[in-house]
Amino acid sequence: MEITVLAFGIAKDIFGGASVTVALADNATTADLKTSLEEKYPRLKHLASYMVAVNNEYAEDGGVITDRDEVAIIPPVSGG
Amino acid sequence: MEITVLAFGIAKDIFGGASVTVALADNATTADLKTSLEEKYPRLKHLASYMVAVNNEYAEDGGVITDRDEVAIIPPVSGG
Amino acid sequence: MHPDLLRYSCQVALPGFGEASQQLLQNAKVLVVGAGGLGCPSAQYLAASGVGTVGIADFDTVSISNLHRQVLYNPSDVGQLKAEVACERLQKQNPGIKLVPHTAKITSGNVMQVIEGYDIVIDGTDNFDTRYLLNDAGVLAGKPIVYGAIYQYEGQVAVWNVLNKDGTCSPNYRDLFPQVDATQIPNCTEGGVIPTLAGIIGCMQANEVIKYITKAGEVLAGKVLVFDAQTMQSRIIKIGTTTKTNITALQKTADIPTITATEAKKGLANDTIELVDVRTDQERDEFDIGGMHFELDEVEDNLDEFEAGKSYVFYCSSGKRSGEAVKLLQQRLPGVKAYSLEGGLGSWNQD
Amino acid sequence: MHPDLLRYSCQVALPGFGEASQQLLQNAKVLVVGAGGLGCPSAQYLAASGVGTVGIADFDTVSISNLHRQVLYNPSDVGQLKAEVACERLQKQNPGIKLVPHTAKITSGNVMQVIEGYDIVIDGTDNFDTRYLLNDAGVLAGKPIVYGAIYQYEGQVAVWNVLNKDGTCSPNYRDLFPQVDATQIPNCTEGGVIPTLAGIIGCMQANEVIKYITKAGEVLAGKVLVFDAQTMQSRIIKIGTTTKTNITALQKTADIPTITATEAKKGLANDTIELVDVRTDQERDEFDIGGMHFELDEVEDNLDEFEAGKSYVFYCSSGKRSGEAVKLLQQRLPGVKAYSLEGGLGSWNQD
Repeated sequence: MEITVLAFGIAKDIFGGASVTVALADNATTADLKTSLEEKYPRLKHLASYMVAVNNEYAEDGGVITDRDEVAIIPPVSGG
Repeated sequence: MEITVLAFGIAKDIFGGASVTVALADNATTADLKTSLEEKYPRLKHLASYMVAVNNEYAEDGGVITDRDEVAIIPPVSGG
Repeated sequence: MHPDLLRYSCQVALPGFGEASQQLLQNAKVLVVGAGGLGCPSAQYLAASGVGTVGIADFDTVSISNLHRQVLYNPSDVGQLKAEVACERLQKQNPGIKLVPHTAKITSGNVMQVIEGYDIVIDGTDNFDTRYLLNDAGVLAGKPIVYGAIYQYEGQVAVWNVLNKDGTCSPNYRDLFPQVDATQIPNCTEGGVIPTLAGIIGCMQANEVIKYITKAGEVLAGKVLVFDAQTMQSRIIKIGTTTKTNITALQKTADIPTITATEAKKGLANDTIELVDVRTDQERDEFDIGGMHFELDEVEDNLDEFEAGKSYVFYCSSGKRSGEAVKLLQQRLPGVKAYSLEGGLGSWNQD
Repeated sequence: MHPDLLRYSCQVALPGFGEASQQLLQNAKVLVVGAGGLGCPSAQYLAASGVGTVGIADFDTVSISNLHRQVLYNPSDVGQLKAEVACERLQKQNPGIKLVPHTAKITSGNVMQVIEGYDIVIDGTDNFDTRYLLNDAGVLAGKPIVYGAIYQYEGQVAVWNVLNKDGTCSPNYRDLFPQVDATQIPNCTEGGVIPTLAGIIGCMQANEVIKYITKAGEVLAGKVLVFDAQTMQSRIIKIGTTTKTNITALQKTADIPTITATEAKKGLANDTIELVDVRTDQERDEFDIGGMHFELDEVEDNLDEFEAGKSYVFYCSSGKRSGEAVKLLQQRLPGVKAYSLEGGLGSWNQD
């Protein structure tokens, strides 16, 4: 299945846009999504941590993603 | 059908809460909703005008409302 | 780097901004109408970001009961003209821009002239009359109005009258609310307002101005943002791309007869006037100076209490609600002489 | 009405507020850490609303390049301690409250003592080290932290470590982001920030504090608000009701060796040090003082350029990014002597 992932903060720079599309196996989990994204965008892994939100809820690694879900990558932000 | 109407601003005072439920005929329009609300809450009519938003869109009088819609009453606000 | 540009380096570094955008801000002329809860924060950020000319229009003076949300003023400024104090403070904050105070009350007679020199206008007013007047003037003059309004924990933001690519204009205030009975809608004095809401909405207005001028991001044209500071939920309501109203002339500003506290005291001593309190029951309980009492939204139901030929002086805390009551009487009971106590109860003990 | 209460009458009139809530604000002690883009507006509204004790912690001085979003300061304040200038301004704005400047840098050695006297802490800092330190100290001391962070056009707000009814605590920063590589995330100097975003997020932080103290409205506990100033869209992300992290001790603050501009110039003359610029290519193009050049996030890939036994002075515009580079070298190349240019390039021409 194809998942559109919304990008926030520095993830916009890393993805080169406000969203990217990734191909995932059916029944893929949040962990699978992260692995796939980190392979394609190694800089994402370098952040050390970032939040995955599915339907405006913090997604644990084991949660299953479907193609009806809204998925967002929200990295930490340091400015003040 | 039963419609839950969300209240904003002075409509909260007029309805006595953040939402009210009104019974409407199937295929009722925004104008029907207004008539029904103004009968039950005459102070609403005294405002002279207020906005009805259906699914976060300004609702014209002729638009049909269904029970799957999110309906909000947004009166004018004067403060600054 | 040029020292002027160093001040703005952290916004010039933004994607889609750059030195050209800073120059657009420097060339821009922005008018803030109402130097109150919304005008204070919006003017602060316009000045900080380097808008070249910031006009501030307000005829009112600093009042102690507004300091909880009007963060530009100190208690030592009470009684001074807000527009002048605001310009003085902001000039110190950014000596590189021009600040222009407008201290005359905005009326149908002067509004076109006041907004003439500006590119865009922030509506930070606290009453419907001036909101409609500004809106209509903006439409007639072809200038966008950045609207903001607050009540208790809720705020609204929108940008009216933006020129669309096809030559039409985006909706304006009258598309949303064709007319309003001002006596039915409480203002901040009656209903209260959380100060941080004024800050959030005022900053959002300045944000829309900066986006409009620099073309960085989409402005709230054809949309109204409604924000709730209790739940922090906000929703953006689509209201269409084109205005459906046809505004061809300004409505004449009502001329509200006022009376000073000294004159009113003399009238009371001579028994030639009668007082009418239009504040809330709660305000009345705490303190009053006598006379009849109807809350503003109840005046209409009690018109038979007023006798033709007699003179009545309406009062509230600031003169705003009593002014609305006088307008109502002018329309409904032209035979009755109605005055508003100038400056409200705040002026009663000063005279 | 008592004059003190008159100042707050427009918020006391709010439903669910009243005089008892005003007394809660008067009794409250709130610490604002970071008197920058977020701390300026949040402290302004805390002071305006009558929070009885407002502490302001910042060791830094007013800098011209931050004035576009730090609205409490004037160019004439440049070089003065931000915490002191802020307290002085806010004391004039509200003489009825107590303002306490804290001008020592917050470290693992003093943070528990600094926050001890306060009920709730606003995190308005500009770096990850202090964010984690404050978060962990809040958890250890059982105090809520009102988090705010900004970058370009985006901001985040949340309230960490709120006591739940069942005795557990709401999530904290480490539940969201267990750790961060600070060299990979640009700050406001590099990536830029729109000043009005700082105003909006800072006012939201003060808003959460007022709601927490007065219990008027639900605070953002177990949630993070993400706001986009370009589209004005905001979303609230649920992160669960209870923290899953177990914080038992503070991480020791890194000790970053610094060197003054005078010392660095002497070292250059004697050929005992080498300069390393860690700014962006764009900043480098405009001006530089020589030496090697790697953008901060590229330092890690170029560690073989540094020789053991040699001394390197890293520089950027303010000293923040060069400090991160020094920390990286300390970890990865302990044999290399690394220093950060104190105050960044801003100090280079002053000495």
